[in-house]
Amino acid sequence: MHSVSAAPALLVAVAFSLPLIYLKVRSVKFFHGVSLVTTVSVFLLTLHVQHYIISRETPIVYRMGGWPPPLGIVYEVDALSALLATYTALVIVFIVAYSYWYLGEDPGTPYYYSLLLGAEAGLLGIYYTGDVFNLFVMLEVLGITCYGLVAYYRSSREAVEASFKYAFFGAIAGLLYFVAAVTTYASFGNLTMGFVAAHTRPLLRHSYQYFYQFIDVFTWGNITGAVAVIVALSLWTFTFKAGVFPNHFWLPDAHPAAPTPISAVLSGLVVNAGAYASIRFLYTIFGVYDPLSQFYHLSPYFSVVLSFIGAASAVFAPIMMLIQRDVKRLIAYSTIMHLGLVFTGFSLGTALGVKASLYHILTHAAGKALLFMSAGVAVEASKTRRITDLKAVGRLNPLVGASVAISCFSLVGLPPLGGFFSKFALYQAFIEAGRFELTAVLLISSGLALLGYFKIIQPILFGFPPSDLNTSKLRELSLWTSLLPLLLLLIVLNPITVEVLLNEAAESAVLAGKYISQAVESYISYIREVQLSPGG
Amino acid sequence: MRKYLVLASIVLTTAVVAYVTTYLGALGPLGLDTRYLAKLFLANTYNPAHRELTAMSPEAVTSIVWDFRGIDTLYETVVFYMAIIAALAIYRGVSYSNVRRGSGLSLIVKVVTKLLIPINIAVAVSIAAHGHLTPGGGFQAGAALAVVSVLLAVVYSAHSFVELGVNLSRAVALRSAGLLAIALVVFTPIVISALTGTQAYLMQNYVKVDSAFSFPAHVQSQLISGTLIWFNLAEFLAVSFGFFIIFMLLSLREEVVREWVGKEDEH
Amino acid sequence: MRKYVPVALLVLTAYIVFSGSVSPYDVVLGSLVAAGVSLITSKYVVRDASKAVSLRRFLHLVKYAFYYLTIAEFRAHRMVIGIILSKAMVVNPAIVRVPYRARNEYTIVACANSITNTPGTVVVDIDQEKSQYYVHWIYATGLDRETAYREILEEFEKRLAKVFE
Amino acid sequence: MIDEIARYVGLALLVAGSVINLIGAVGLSRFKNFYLRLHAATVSTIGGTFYPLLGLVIVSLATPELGELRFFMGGSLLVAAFILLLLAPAGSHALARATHRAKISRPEPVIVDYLAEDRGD
Amino acid sequence: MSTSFLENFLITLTLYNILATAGISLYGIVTRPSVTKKIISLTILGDTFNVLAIFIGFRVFSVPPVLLDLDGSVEKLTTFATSAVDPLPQALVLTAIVIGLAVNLFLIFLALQMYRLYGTLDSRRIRELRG
Amino acid sequence: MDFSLVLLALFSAVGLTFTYLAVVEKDLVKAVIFSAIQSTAYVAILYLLRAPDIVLVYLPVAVGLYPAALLFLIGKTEKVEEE
Amino acid sequence: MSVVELVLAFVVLPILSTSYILYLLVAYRGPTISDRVLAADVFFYSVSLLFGVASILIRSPIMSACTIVLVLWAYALDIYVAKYLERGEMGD
Repeated sequence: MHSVSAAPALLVAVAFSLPLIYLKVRSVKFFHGVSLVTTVSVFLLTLHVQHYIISRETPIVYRMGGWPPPLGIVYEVDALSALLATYTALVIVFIVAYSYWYLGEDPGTPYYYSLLLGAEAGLLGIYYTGDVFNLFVMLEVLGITCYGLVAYYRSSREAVEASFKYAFFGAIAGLLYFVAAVTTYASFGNLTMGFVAAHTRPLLRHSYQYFYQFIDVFTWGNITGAVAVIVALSLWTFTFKAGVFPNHFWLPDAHPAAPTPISAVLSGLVVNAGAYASIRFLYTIFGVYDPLSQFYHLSPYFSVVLSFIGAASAVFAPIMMLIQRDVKRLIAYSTIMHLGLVFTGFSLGTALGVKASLYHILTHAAGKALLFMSAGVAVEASKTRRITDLKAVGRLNPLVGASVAISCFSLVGLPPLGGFFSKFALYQAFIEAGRFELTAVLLISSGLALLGYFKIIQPILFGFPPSDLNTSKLRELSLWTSLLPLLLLLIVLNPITVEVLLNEAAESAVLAGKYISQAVESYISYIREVQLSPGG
Repeated sequence: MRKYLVLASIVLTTAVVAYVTTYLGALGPLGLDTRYLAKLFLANTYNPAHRELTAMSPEAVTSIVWDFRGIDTLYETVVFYMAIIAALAIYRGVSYSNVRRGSGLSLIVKVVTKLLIPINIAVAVSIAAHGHLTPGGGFQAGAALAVVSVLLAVVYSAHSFVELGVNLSRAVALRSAGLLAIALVVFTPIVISALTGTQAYLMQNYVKVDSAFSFPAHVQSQLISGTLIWFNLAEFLAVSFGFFIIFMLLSLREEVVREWVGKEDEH
Repeated sequence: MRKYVPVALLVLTAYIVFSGSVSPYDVVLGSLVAAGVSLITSKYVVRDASKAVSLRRFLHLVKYAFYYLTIAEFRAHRMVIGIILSKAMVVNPAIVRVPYRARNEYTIVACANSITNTPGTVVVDIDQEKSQYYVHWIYATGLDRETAYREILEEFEKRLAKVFE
Repeated sequence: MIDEIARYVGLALLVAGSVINLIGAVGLSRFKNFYLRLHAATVSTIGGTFYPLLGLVIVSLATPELGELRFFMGGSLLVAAFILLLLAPAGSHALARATHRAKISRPEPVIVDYLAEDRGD
Repeated sequence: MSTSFLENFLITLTLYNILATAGISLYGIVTRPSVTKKIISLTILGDTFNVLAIFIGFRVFSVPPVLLDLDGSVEKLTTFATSAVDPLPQALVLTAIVIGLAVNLFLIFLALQMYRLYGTLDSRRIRELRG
Repeated sequence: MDFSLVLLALFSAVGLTFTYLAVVEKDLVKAVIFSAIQSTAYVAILYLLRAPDIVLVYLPVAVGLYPAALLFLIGKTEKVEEE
Repeated sequence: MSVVELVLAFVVLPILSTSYILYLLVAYRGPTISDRVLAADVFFYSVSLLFGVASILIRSPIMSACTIVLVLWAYALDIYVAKYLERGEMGD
């Protein structure tokens, strides 16, 4: 199962070689080609992993360097992480195609792609890793590449300032997560997610007695006190990465300042890493929503805290959307709103809630990437980001017009599109959990957001077509190949196609039994082969 | 007012963390004993009797860094690499050739630094090449060699890099060569296993219970610990030229830099 | 060719002494490093290849090092420690001109370092055109050039000239 | 026997050196201006650090219990001591020169400052 | 093996000192206006956490995690395993230091670029200028 | 009684003091020097915690490279922090 | 404990600690930047002595490799500050 480990490593190896090639090859097209080939092959690798997981129905444990879990690092991939990783790899392929249109002959292209491939490696690593500390390293890989990409327009005041703010608070967030990881090791005595999860579930002992006699040696400190520190610090970091309410301050500056394809990556994909890591920590590792876990009694508090931060960002962000003058900034605020909805979804603690959250992550990623990319066409054509000065590109190129309209409708949640189904799933989950105040939040935020999105649709579709526009650039093939598939994806993302995947993913998040047993089994089978009493 | 609010919240947080760590014992008993996993690492770091469980290096930290938890270090190198790429992206388009000659510090400092550099290189290589035997390793050696790049920029001037023939593109090339060497060692097991149809893992060093692939641990009775020495040497190359790049960029005079910043149109 | 030898020897010695072993691995690697480093840096480090390798000069250096590390340092330390521990701390500081005769930059630097390394005298600046150091002297017994030269530099320069000049 | 004597010689160097280090520290805090402190600093670095390091080299080489590693320790400390002897004076000189040029500390009390005269200020 | 009162006191004192250092540097990060000062405080904060991480792997009367005898006998390995400090936090901190170095160096580059564009490094002035 | 514990407490107190000084100091160069001294105290702590590998990494980074890069920054930008 | 270790632990270390505190006092008090750097510099060099002493007391000679790096960077710190005071900008 080398696809798991090779996908991020391949990206990194290509990123390593790009500056070296740049010394000899000065043709910018070459770098576009290499990046496209790399991302497509990485997508195929992740697809292979996805296929394998769905057919086997158990998580894969890939032992890095062949070492069994607590000694070495494992990549543990279950349906949840495989789904997100595959989806990320898919969207990045289109973003690379769009970058070809967007960057053109920009001489900074090798650096740009080096950083972009690094960011993809970071995302895939975050989804695949089964080790608490490795997650820190991958978060930092993702972080540093994103800071660099935000500062790509180095002569723009706001880009550099936004990048500094993002990087500075990102560094603090990284340090706090480092403390959380170290505390995990200090109290649990190991860093493997599956092992830590096993320790938090004493009730599993009756059913898996055989496992527990092997892993009991890996405990050390008082885990109750430690978990408070770990969860507080790591949740701070993850909400920072996801850009939800108390830690959203960097997002409206950083996302618009980046080049448009990077805005799509940041808003559509990078924020998901925070949501994913929160789900992984709260559900799988510490099991605050798992009745078998010793922290189950904390679930009401977590429910309140998470739904509060989610609801606060879902209500606050669309209000901010209404007063924005900058189109990319408006879209960035809508990201905060959608991530807020995702957080409310998994704050419920039910399988339906997690499923709705994941569904919303998928539809939001496609919709947001498409909206940024198509609105970016208008921004490029009009040479300004002021909404009122945007030119009616939609009337010259029907694809762009359709993309803007459809992505906005999907993000609002209009019926035949993916966004409708994900919001409906969220609605169902809230009703099922009896949280009617959250349904009110959902409806209010959608209503407010509709007004906000209409501010974008209006000038791009219904403005007067300007005469001085260079239309040939609007008809390039790479624009079509990047926008059209995402457009189709938004239409295809309906319950019929993704129900199975989402169910599997949600189930694997909520029921951590298989995740734990795979990790522990991997240690036991190895140690038994060596015929050695551990520590001898 | 805001200052006192911040102060109060920080004091409160620190107090809570202090309480949790000492009275609740969240960090485990401090200073008494080590964890079981630590003993497992220590007992197996150099254990020729169990080849499936050992890294064959008496240096436990290096064996964890490059073998047991090698993937962490690989991506740590990526972070360092990406930081420099991001810095180079900020400085893209700058040419290092029109740096004018500076006067530097006094003769005494210059001559002493000139004598120091060869000794320092010897020490750094020794730290890198004994990384698997004594404390040290690739990054440590690269950081020890960084003193050369700093002193060149400070004691002589930014122009000294040009005189020495270390221009930006050469530094980038050498650093990428080191990084690609790391990537080569990382991918070798997988490639060989794919060619021969046997089982092997990414970043594998020695035989495992389900894989027969192994790098040599000894050359002529000299312990080289399989991949560790190659990783250390390659990392040494990559890191030391990484620092060269950083200080070459930092030592550029502001007039030179301002020539190209702000010329391109804003987006 | 001869100019490569001293740097290579310096690097090899540093490598072997620092590693503290003479196993084949260290000797081979050390020699490689020595060869590489001397190829790169010799043209900056060694100015005059004819003086580079000489046993006689090396023996003079050892003799000088012995004299310096025992007698000169002991005298200087005794003086400054006396001042520090005395109650009144009587000092007579001055920045004096000390002319030097050496032409080789290694001699100049070795003399300056010898002066600075003995407590009581610190080279504050060096003027290569006028061939003089400016030395901060904690207990100046005379301010003119000749006294300063005799008291501070003469002994060092006489011995170091045999090594480097 | 030789080992024993060498060890005590090294130990004597160490103890004497640490006392000199303390004296240098006292001097550093008692002297009134930067240029005088430079001399106390030299006492600390050479008498208080270089000689004890040599003593440590002797002690470690004369301790056969350390096995082969005594050469490693002795060698690395010897190189460190040598580099200290090379670098410490250059460091103090650079600092003194910079301080004099930047005029951040006047060398008062001083009977004569020829450097300031020659530089014309 | 248990620790005496004095040893316990000293260990706790060290831990509290480290935590207080973290608190002070956090205070510096939040309240100091100069960007340079913020970066200095950030480096200190990172250092503090690194020391804390090493500290949890410490044990009294121990040796570094480097095996000195290479004959590989079981007794020597057992003695080593029961007398050396924990190597894993050291490996983690090694990673964290390099990552911190990378991020801080990049922050310094960004601050330099920010000065070129804004002409100041005072965060209050920058906020005003950005509007 | 392990001798290193006393020194650990001493050096951690030194680190605390110099962190405070570095944070409140207005002159940025002085703040950098104070932070270098604090780093050296931490180097000593790490050495006493038996982490020679970390010392070899941390020392160049915190005592050498951070002050170098920060002084480069200060040299090109502002020297004093205004209150 | 052998004589060497006893002397190191009970004579050398206390004396060294006292001088460290004095150096740091100067580094705190010293009116100018140069005084502070000088005190810091001497402090660094003296810590390198602690490294040697501690590695004998811990009985692990391999730790002494750190000494040389400390000496190197203490010198480098001197040079930076000297350059900064002399020129204002570092890269010239």
